[in-house]
Amino acid sequence: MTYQPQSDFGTPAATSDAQITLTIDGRTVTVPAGTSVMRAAAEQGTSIPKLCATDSLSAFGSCRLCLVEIDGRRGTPASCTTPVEPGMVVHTQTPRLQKLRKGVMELYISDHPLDCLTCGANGDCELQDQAGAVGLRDVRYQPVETHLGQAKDQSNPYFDFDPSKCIVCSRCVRACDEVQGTLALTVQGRGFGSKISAGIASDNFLGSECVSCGACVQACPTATLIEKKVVEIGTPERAVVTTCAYCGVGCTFRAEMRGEQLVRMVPWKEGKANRGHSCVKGRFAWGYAQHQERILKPMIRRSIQDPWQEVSWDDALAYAASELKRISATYGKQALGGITSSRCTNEETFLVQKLVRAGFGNNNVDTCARVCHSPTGYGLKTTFGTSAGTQDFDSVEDSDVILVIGANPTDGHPVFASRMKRRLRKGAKLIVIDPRRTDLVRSPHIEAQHHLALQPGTNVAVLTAMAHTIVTEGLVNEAFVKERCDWDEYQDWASFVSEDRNSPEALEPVTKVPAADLRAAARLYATGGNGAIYYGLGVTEHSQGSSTVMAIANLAMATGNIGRRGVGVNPLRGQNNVQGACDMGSFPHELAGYRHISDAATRALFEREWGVQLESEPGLRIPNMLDAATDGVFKAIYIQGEDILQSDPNTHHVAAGLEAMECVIVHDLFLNETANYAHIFLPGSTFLEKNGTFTNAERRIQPVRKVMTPLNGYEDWEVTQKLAQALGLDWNYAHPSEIMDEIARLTPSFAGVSFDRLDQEGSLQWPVNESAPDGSPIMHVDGFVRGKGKFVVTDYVPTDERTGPRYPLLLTTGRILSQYNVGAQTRRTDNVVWHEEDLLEIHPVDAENRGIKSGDWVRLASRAGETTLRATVTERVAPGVVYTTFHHPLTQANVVTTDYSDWATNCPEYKVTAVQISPSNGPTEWQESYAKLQNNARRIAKAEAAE
Amino acid sequence: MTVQDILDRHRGIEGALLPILHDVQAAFGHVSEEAIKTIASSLNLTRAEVHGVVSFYHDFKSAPEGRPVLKICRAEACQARGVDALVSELADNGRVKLETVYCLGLCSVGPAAMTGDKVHARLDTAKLQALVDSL
Amino acid sequence: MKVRISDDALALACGADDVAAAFEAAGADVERTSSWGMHWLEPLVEIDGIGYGPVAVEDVASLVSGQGASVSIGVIADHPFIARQQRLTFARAGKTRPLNLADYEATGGWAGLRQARQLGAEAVIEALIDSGLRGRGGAGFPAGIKWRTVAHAQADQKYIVCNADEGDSGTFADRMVMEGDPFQLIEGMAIAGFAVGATKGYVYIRSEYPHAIQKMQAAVRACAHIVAPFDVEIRVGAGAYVCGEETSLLNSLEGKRGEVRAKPPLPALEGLFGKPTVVNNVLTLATVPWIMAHGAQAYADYGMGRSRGTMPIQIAGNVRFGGLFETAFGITLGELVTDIGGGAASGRPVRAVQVGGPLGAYHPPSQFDTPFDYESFAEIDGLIGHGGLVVFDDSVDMAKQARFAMEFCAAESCGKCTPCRLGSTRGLETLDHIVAGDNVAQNLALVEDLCDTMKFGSLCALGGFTPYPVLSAIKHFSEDFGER
Amino acid sequence: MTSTTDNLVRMANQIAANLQHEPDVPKAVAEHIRLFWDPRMRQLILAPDVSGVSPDVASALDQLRDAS
Repeated sequence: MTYQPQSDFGTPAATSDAQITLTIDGRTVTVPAGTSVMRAAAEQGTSIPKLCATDSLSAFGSCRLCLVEIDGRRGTPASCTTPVEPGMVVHTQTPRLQKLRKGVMELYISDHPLDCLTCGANGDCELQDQAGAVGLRDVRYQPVETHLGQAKDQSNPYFDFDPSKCIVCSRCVRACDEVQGTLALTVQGRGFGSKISAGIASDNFLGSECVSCGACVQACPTATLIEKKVVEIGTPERAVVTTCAYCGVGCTFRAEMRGEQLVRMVPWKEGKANRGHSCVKGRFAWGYAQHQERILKPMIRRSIQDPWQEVSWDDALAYAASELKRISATYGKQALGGITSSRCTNEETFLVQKLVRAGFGNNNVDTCARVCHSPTGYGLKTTFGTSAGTQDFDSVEDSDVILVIGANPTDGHPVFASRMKRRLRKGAKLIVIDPRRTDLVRSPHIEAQHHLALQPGTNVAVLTAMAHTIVTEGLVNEAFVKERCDWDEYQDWASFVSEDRNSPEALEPVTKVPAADLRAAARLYATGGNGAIYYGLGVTEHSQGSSTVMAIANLAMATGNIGRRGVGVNPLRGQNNVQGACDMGSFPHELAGYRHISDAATRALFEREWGVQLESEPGLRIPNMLDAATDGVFKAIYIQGEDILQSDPNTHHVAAGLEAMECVIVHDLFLNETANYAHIFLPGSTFLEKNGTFTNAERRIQPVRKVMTPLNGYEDWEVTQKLAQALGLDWNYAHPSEIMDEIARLTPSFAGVSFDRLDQEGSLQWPVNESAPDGSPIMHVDGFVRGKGKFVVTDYVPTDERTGPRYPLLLTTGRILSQYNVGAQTRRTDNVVWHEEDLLEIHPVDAENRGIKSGDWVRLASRAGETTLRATVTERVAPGVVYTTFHHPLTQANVVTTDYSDWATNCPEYKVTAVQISPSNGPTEWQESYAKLQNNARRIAKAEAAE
Repeated sequence: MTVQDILDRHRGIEGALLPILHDVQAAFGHVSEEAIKTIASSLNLTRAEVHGVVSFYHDFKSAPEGRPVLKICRAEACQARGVDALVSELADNGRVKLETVYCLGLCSVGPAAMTGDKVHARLDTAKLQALVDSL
Repeated sequence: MKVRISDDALALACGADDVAAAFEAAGADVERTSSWGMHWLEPLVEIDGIGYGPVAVEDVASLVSGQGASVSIGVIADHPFIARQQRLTFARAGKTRPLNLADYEATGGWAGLRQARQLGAEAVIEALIDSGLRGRGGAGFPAGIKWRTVAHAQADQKYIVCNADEGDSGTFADRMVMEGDPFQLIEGMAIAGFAVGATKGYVYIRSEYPHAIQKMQAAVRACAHIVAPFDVEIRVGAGAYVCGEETSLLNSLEGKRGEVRAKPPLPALEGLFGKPTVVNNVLTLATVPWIMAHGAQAYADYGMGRSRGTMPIQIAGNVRFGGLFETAFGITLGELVTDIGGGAASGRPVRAVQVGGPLGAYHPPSQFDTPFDYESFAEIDGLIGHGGLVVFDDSVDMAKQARFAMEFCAAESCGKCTPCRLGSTRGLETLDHIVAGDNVAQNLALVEDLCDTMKFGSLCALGGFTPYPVLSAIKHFSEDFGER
Repeated sequence: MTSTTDNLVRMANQIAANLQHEPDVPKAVAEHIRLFWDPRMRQLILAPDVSGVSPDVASALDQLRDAS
């Protein structure tokens, strides 16, 4: 198979409903009004030569290759910048045009190295293609001045910039501006001296404002911006479309391969979540998949003091099964449990929960959503009836007011952030509610109308005060509420929020948000047109996480901002498959499709399919499993793709729980921190090595396709199946599509989903069933899933975690663009050049009081524990608030977080910890002893040669 | 006068970048990279954008010019009146920076030149030399 | 004794300030006025209606004592150079103090604005269309049609932008308006704003015109109360010829790189900051008050064919009587160069005249019978552009001029489109090869192909019109390009 | 009482605090515990020696005892 680049229509599709018919080269074509002549021609099958045009960018008209002749018009207009008109008669191939195009190309080539054969882009170069297309055969100029021989900029770890090959088409600059919205590139100088510059003259790519999203590399038509891997390996020869395994945006990529070697990940233009865009993680940070620290052979050890022993798959699985059986027999079946992974596919997740419910015989299954978005499930199910966001990502293009609360999309959901920023640059208004001055508050060409820099932990108070303003100032959309919601519940809620104690003024001492600002923000949201709310873990990871979600839902209902494009309540999901893991029945109290375990009819459905009797009582949640373990009644756990030691709060508590267990089975890519306490290690497979589906934040089910053979031998679902078989279960799935068929049979919202349909349609947004055969981009269109929308009174209940003389500051945590969660993947890529350690952000006043300067080591201590890291002094955080990320295990930010949690779901209160900061000389005692433990736990005795 | 003073003076006007850059160039004789960063952050632009603008326009210099500057019009009307010969005859020891400009709007009385805001016309060899020597 | 001396930049460059100071020192009452436009006479001194020029400081004593006959030109208004003109746009030239509101009022100032306000916006636009006024910046697009497009566009904000980036060599009419009659320009802008519904206007002046900038800033302050609610702001270019192109001018005003924008969208619909915008040249806007005050027909009565009204022609270069000559369209090139301009200042034969600035063609004396109007010049592969004439005598090397055209394009290209960005440099290199006698015939053919690419391939007139001077030089003066 | 039970008491009190606006707070608390707590957790908090629960939780626990 030869390599085929993605098709390119030259200019973006027009969206007009009006259709225009014209004639191009004697053939008629009908396209939407606003379409360019170039695109109309392309849609009809005529490719007009072009270099500066690409359909991800608005027409620019600079290369002058795409000139055409139009009857009745003077000159030779550029087809990319000329919109179609009714009855237009266009000629794209005339002797005059051929001569002009050749003339332009002759100029290009007079300033281009003639090294095609040794060029990294040979065979994948638009300049090369177009030179052929216009029939250029010789260059008559004897150039004196050229741009050849300039030094390359190789500073970026993933791509090179070779100015000698640049044709100054500005596609990179425009991609950075229009697609990514970082505007890190420019054209420097003018005329013949024009050249692309990252940042100012003294910058290189790495030192510039570039965030390495790859949009410029993607846009470059030559080898000027080229992936280092392409230079190293050569151009790809085949491509497989798959879904990114980083965040909840769910970008579609083409994994471009040469043999079994991945050459590059290229964002797929048809991907409905990313629309051809990418970020530094998905685009470039996949090197972990081949990292030398990946564990490829199963390993066991009798005790966690022992070194690991490599064994065969059969031996490992037999040992695991015998241990699980022994423990079940000794302590009772309630002593077993499992954790599904939001990193794994729907099918794999479904199997793990099935293993626990049908194999272990209990409901002790939970998932990492417990520690991130479990309040979303609870809150949105209670108010709207569905545990998911209401919109597709496209919806943001119709928003007039965007309210971002407790989310930092620029870092956490970069590709969606780019789409949001594009809308903001076009004029949508922005409200940011966040204790930290995130990038969104003010970044080039974007400035929030309101930044409510609240005191961490007071989300509910702020939202209630907003509701107070909306209700008492008469801004409620009563028609919507009367038609769509329970009116009595609304009135209860309205009278509650109207109470004086809930006014912005009354709550100002608590929230620290100036009342006038808060009122203005509320008015803007209520009256500014389509209002959309996007939120993240800054909402959920609080003691009132669920209440905050419901308070958000209340606001949306009260203002009628639900049920159409441009509005809605949109959780920005952290991991690639958080939505899917929740959908698949990973929570201990519910089966796939959010049906409570106590519901006999639902249980019966599963029991029939699985041929077992199911427990009707909820099982244990992760923190309760750990409690039970410390109490000596929970003894064995199967953890697929989650590193609870690093990711879960109060590390000491997690460690104690794990240490108390007799059989910890970790199924992962690397010896993670949890594996320090494991007895059995089952090597996992990467998303590149498996088939299945992920479900992103917009409920979009997307295919994950195997692009290479699993290095460890098996896809993760196969390992789970083998474990089940070892336990005596009669599982015989031949392919993940069969698992999805079972999911579809058992889950009404997935009834219409199958691998065949996904292959044909690319993706489907659940619910997909009889009432929504094509899926559901927008939910609650005509009515709420639960019937009437439910207003829930959300009283502000302060967290028990309080500052005091010993711990006077509030710590809040988050993540950064280049690193991902516990960093297991990104730390094993060149992304470390952007963030090699976790830093503590502290306000200048607080730093000054403590004699702390940027770069100093500081001790970060809470009631739960302490750690050390380096400080950076910044006004991004307010006085009294400090911030850090949790990407590095040796910092272990979660040593200091507490086990306070959301009242409804036990989602940990990561975002509020009372701490003290003091100067420090080096690691804490705990960090030192942990480093030792880690070293010990990574000793591996190689398998016998015979194995 | 600091860059910040200049920024404050232009706060709130639309399309403020060129007026700001003119003032910075006038105050400091060039637009430094530090100034670019300050301006970018104040106008909520990227430093790349400001750099692109600064480098586009010939009036903005990246480094200060220590020497006195004489701008000589070398456009057609002054060519027709012999400016090329005039310049080639000029005894120039490099003490004065000779800059080419294209047209000062004095096309009927060329060759013409400008020093600061002062314009000079009907230059001949002697007058031009005198002008250079006076700087 | 009342003495009137111009304070426009050209007069100053010729020493007017020193002369004025000398008069003052001698006790004369000196009044600084605009320039009559007879540049060979600057500094021109007017004493009781009689002109003297050029006046040097040494002449002042004798003039004060009433013995300046040696430099007397008689009654200025009767001078043939003035008497032959039809001055509408330059009616006040030489007669008023540029920043004196009383002088402006007294000479019919603000009558056009009053009339426009009385007529109403629609009627103003109709009148402008009827007058036949075409954009004087070079493109020659009917001004009234542009205004109508902007007037009909729906937007919360519209703009009037005056293009005062007069960069063509051989032109200075815009400068003379701004320095000599700034209120007239502001009045024209205010009328435009009234007609299309814009309350904000910008004048974009090139930085090479410091005197025009100062005068316009002062004038804007002085008449703000008269043109209100219309508000005018002066902005200064930064050394980029290409910013005379309207879309790059808009980018520059927005604080961006002065790169040319592709059209559509037209600036009339999506112009400054994306809003509907009238972009007109200084002369266009400065002519509007006269049309409003005297009626569309009175203006349309001047001119020929589709070129209606008068054109302020600028006679420059190697010419005896250089200056500003406003006349109805239709006068021949030969009349302008020989009769009015008096031939080459050097006294040698005229060999070539470049009309329309650096992007205009070089015309040999054999084309001197061409009438000065848009269409006639288009027919001979030329353009009148902004109305500038640069006269060369027979010492000119036309290969050098052709090369300069490419060099100028290379120096001033914005760099956006390929034909201009790369073509101009390749063009000057190839012309160098030709001059060096290297493959002359093939290289001349290559230059012609390149010119074709630039002419039809370029995004704007800078690259698109550079072939005019190059090809006309090759065509009419082939003997300068070596052996074929 | 174990540390686990302390934790459960804190959780139950927190649930009650957040359900204050329910028409019948003890009933709502009991329902929440029934739906989301595993049997062992319920059993621990229903133990006779448990102290520190708020009045609403106390009556919720009574309701749970009655139901089982």
